[in-house]
Amino acid sequence: MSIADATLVPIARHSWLTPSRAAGLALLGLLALFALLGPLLVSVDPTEQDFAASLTPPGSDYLLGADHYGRSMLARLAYGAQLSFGMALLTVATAALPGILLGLLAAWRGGLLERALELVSAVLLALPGLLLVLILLAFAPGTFGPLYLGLALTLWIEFYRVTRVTAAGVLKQPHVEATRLLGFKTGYILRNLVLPEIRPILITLAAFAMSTAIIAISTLSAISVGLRPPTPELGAMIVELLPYYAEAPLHVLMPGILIFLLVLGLQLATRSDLR
Amino acid sequence: MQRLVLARLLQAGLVVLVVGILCFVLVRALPGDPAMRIAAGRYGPDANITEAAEQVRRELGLDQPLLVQLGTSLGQLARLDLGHSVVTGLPITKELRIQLGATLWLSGSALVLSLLLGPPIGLLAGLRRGGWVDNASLGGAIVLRSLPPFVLGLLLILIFAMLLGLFPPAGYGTWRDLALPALTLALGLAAVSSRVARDAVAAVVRTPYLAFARLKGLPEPVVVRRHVLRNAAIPVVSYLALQAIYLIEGVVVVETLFGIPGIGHALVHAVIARDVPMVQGTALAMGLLFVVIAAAVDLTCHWLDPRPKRI
Amino acid sequence: MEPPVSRKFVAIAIAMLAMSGMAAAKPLKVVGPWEIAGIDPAQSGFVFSRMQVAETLVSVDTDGKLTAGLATSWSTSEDGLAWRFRLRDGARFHDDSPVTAAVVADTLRKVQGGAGVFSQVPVAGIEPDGQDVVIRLSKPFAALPAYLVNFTTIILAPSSVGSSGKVERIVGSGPYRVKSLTPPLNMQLEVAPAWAGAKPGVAEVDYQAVGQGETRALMAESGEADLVFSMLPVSVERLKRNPNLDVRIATIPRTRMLKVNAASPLFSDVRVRRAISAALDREGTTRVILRNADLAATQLFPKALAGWNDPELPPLKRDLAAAKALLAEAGWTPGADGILQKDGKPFSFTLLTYASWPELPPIATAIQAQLKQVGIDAKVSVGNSSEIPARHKDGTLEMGLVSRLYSIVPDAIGTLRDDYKAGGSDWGATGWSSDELNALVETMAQTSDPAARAPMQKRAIAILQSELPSIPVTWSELAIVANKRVTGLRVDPLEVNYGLASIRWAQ
Amino acid sequence: MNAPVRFQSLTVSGLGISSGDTTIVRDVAFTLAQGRPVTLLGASGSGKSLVAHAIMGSLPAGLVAHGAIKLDDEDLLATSFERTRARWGRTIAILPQEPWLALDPTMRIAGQVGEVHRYLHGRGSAEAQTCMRADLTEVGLGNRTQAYPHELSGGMCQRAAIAVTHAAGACLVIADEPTKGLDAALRDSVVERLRQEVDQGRLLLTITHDIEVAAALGGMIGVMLDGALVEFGPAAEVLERPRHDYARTLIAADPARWAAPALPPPGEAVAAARGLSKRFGERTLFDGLDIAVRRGEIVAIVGPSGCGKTTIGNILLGLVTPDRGEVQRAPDIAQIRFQKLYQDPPAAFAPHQALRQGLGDLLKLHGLPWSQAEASMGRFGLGQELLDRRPNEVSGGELQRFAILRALLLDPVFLFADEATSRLDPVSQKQVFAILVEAVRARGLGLLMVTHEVALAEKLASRILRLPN
Repeated sequence: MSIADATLVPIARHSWLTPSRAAGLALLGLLALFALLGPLLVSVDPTEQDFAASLTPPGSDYLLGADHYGRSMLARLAYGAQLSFGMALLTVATAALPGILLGLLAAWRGGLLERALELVSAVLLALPGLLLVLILLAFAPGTFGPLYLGLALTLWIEFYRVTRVTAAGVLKQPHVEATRLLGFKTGYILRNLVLPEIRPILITLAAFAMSTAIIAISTLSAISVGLRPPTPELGAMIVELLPYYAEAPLHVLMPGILIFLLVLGLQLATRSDLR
Repeated sequence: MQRLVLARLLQAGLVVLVVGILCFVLVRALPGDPAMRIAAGRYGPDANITEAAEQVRRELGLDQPLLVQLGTSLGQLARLDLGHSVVTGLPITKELRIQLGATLWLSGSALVLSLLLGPPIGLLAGLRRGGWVDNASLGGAIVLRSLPPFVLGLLLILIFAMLLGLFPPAGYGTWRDLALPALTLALGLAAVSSRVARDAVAAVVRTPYLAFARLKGLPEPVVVRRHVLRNAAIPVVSYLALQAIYLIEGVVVVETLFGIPGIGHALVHAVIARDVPMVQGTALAMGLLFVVIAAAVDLTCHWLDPRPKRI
Repeated sequence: MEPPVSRKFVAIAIAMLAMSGMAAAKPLKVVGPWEIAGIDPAQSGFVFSRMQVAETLVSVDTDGKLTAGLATSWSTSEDGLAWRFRLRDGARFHDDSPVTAAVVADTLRKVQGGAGVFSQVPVAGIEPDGQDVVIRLSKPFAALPAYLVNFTTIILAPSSVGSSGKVERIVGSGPYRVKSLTPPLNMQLEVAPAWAGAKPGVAEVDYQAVGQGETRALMAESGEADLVFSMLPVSVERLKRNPNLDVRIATIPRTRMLKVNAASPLFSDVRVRRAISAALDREGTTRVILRNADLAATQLFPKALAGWNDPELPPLKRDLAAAKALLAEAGWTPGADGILQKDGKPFSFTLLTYASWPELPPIATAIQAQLKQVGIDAKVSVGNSSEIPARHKDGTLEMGLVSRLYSIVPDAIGTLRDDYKAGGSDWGATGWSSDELNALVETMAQTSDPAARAPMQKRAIAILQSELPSIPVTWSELAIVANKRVTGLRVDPLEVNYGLASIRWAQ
Repeated sequence: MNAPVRFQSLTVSGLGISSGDTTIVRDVAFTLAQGRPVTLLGASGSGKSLVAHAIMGSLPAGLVAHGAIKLDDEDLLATSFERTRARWGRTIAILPQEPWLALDPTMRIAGQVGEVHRYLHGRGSAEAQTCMRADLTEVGLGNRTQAYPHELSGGMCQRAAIAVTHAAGACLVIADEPTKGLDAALRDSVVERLRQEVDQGRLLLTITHDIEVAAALGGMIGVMLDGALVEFGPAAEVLERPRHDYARTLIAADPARWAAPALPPPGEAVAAARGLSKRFGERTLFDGLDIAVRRGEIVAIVGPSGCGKTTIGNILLGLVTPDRGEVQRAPDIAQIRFQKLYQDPPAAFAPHQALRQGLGDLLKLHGLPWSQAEASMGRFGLGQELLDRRPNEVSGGELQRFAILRALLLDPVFLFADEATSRLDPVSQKQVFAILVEAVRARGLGLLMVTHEVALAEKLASRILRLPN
């Protein structure tokens, strides 16, 4: 609540690195290591089959067991993590950049430009995202390019909308006017006044977008328009192994667990401390 | 108010135009001989497709120049005639009635379910930030968000259909059939909406007007009911709008898993089979639906929050 | 008085009871993978034929012998140019109109103009003659009756056809009639009053299409469905262990094979095709993916296809050494990256397949790895089923994994005739043909005497086995699961008619 | 409707407030009784609002009050939170500062008053309606019951809040900065209301930094400084003969008691406008208005809030374009030498930025040395330690002085002070204007001040432009 003497109350300058954030970042760090170093350390070819080892349980000579083709789960998980996380990251980056820039532009310029952008985003939003992805995929089935383009095309809108609204709110405040009167230029204002304000919400958004991207990719492989086999992609792995859930539940779970850990890490690391 | 409605109408018009053209152009720009695709879609993978394709080509006039075809297709749209599916031969309107209907039932009940789950939990979490409800719901939300829908669906089937035998694992027709697919979607939605609600409530709780409402002497339940709910509802509602959209097109997997004749499922098949009229019809239906939902949300927000705002 | 809450519980309890009550009286619930794409017989006639809504003139029994359908008997003239089919008397359509020779003739003429297999028959004319339908041919064609088993030739009442000249409703002559039809996934049937034959044991049938194999299995396990068709191999073992279920397996005349473009520089050399065949681990693939090593295709046709399977034929089997040797002979030498090369070009190509059959992509994945072991680099591309014919047509096809059905016409000759004709065909050979084989097939098509055909069949198989225009990988089987609630299940390997009419509720 | 007189007096003794082990407020003691209201004066940050919330029992989390607060003979600090909460509204009510923020923006005021009758006193909806009507009529809002807060003026909101406390029937009313941000007219009406509360037999504790309010309310006056009550006594006495130094400075800081500034004759005009007119929607703010600000003079615009004072200043700065009329700013003078001071100091600074950062960037941008900034910080009585705080961690007075410093670094020729001190306590206000007047005298700055405090304007301005409502 607002108390005039708020300035008296010593502000608990609790550090930016809350326990939950720390845990989240640590988790993300570990996953990153696994995704980056895993493929280097695991010498096994993730596509090499050994029917004799079909569905070997974890332990034994396959550390994490082998899938139905007798391919090393460890190797596939490592490569899969690299691919899936990499793709998600790239997709979100590609969606966020134009989204944020256009959002800032609309909020800053306003007027006709803003209206136009609003319309475009509205129409795009009205166009089923699934349709976009499917159609783009049809140009080069089973490849990453269109998949990622399609997802980015559907994801950028949210970044745009959020950025525009928040930025417009900030730009209306007097301290922006004051700063401009003091002779600062647009660049400085956007960089030092607007960005700090919208950063937290954008980070949260990006975290969600990343999980969305991963799930979306796996979902697409579920309707067999995903990446071409035998590419190890976490979602595709779940889909491939799903029929064997009764015999080898662990195998189905493993890629799922990786995705879960990533989402968990993202959520913890970007958790808003509304306390 | 009128401006708002006008804006929406304009948007609707644009949606129709853009979607109409885009669908045609895109679907036609796709590689591969549409006649072949359609033939395969019609007669299945055992048939003599090359032969069938020639008949399809003649029947649908696919040999005419593209512009002529675009003209005809747009002409039809202008006359609000969606035409017939080139695969099933049924009128698009009928297909939509069946399939969009199914999807609307599904996503509608999913939305209701998620509303029963998400916001209430979010409210509790927001009122006791850092309390066990808050943490538990965060955990739950993360688990649900990180599960691909088809895995979640399968889990639910195993639990509710196999273990407890409460609901059928798949099928379409009765509410019992709808229960599991709806729940699958609802859990995914509630996962997010509960967090949105939680943050909204948390924000409201920290406002001076809530402090005053308490200082007035109102008992906490009244404070929550009369002041927290309405104000926290504003962001949640506008968020749900977006959700509804993603929901309607996100159902495809759930539809295939649970054997529901829905629009997502239909859209996938239509694109694969290059069924332009079907794609157009579906996209249009979804687009307009979006406009309607958006308008509804605008009105709701307007009703919830009387403060003047520029559109 | 009791609080409202507990009253609510009572209400729910009652509702539950009511539901369980309904469960007892519910129709026979049939679940299958196939969707009802549209109601045109050329598209989904097979559903109506299998579900016994519509009949074809000729039908077939479980071991592939032709039996009476709508026609009780048939005969051919001396010159083999005129066939006479006698219609079952008293046969009526569901709209109570009689099944007349005129109606049948009209239907068949229409089918003849369509894209179905029947259009491949050298028909000169079709006329009604009293109770008979007479089909005149331009040249003798012994296999004609077999062609009339195909679902595209189902006979529908005139009232089926709408003003547009398209089929708008299904009015057949079978024991069941359509009660309601909601494409693409639902259809309800009820016993047709017009049916004069033996009364079906189940009054109502409810068909539900479910694409996902896992879900179908679960529906069987949960007892939600009474009859479920085509199980995933993975779930079969589990289902067999379930005491309430009765799992039936039938080998069906369907072979999954590599359709090779023999005209492409990669595969023009027969030794390469043999090498590839020798590189395939058929046992492993079938054991792991199909869960039944007996399905390894040691030759083109499965044993079930009477007369077309030759036990003496040396089986196709894995032999990496031989494969490598053959490739070396053909001039392919390992490159730096382990991929074979020939005058600078690597042995790498796209292995095209499609997801219409869920087992194809996994098999392709397995083959990709097996070929890699002999230094062949195949990129798997999962597309739409039309891409294979399309690329066959424009000659860009390199290799495709296809699933070929030999009972489109119960007599495999029908399929052979089409697949290996000069210039090849959608699912048959590409860039390969053999005059000897074509000659054999034509003569067979005109011979009806099994004894006379046997040697020709042997020879034909031998040619295909040594030339390998398409490389057999696996045979197929059909797994049907019935809940023990029902009895009288009859498994039809040719999938022409599921004999629902003979099913009864178990006491 | 009159509140039943249930309590005779409130006695605060040895009240201290601490956060963790740091003590923020020290042994505060005073008594207020019927007909003898108490007014606590002091700069923002002196702890007076905390005292109010300690009595209310609504201190922010982490703050603990100790000592004794006796309402008649019940010790408010000794009771459980439940009892405290039960007391809210029924026994003690607080008039929130900035009531337009304290009313639910999405609910008509009818609802916000009515709900008190409905849920606090459990009256039937019909009865609650009539009571609500009565309450609002009594505060003169009988015809606006269906209005939303954003449709009401600040004063009306304040009165609506008062109606709420009436509805609750509290007999101890705590007014926390009740006139913050209100213009003179509204302020007087609110004070008038508060007097009536006292006449109706309610106990009244007022927190304010506005000496005139204190004077108007009479009763007892307490002066707080850095969390301690440095002076307490009858209004007249404290205002006439303050004993404590700070009290003295505080009283002396009342604009009415300032000495008029001696300014040299003004120079050429730096900003002028002729025939200005501006309308917002239907309302015409002003039409055909002329104004000129010359070097070394102070021009004041006075008028009630919402009459367009600020708009004129903004037009001269070029932030707003008039509908008609022409504006001339002195040629060949850089745009950055036209500056502005804002009403709410924190609003003029980037909330995330430590002051050092902002200042540093400014100096870098214009190639000025740190030394210059440091020098003037010294002159303006701003400690170096402030530099590492964020705007919301610095008191309003300090921040406003910092804003001036910021502006003066650019050697402005024209400065538009928009209600620059309306939210500051008299002492800070005096300091701020001292600096400004100095700048006007020394550098020939042209100062345009907008205010609703006529006294202030009359004291300082060379020319006054009065706007009607």
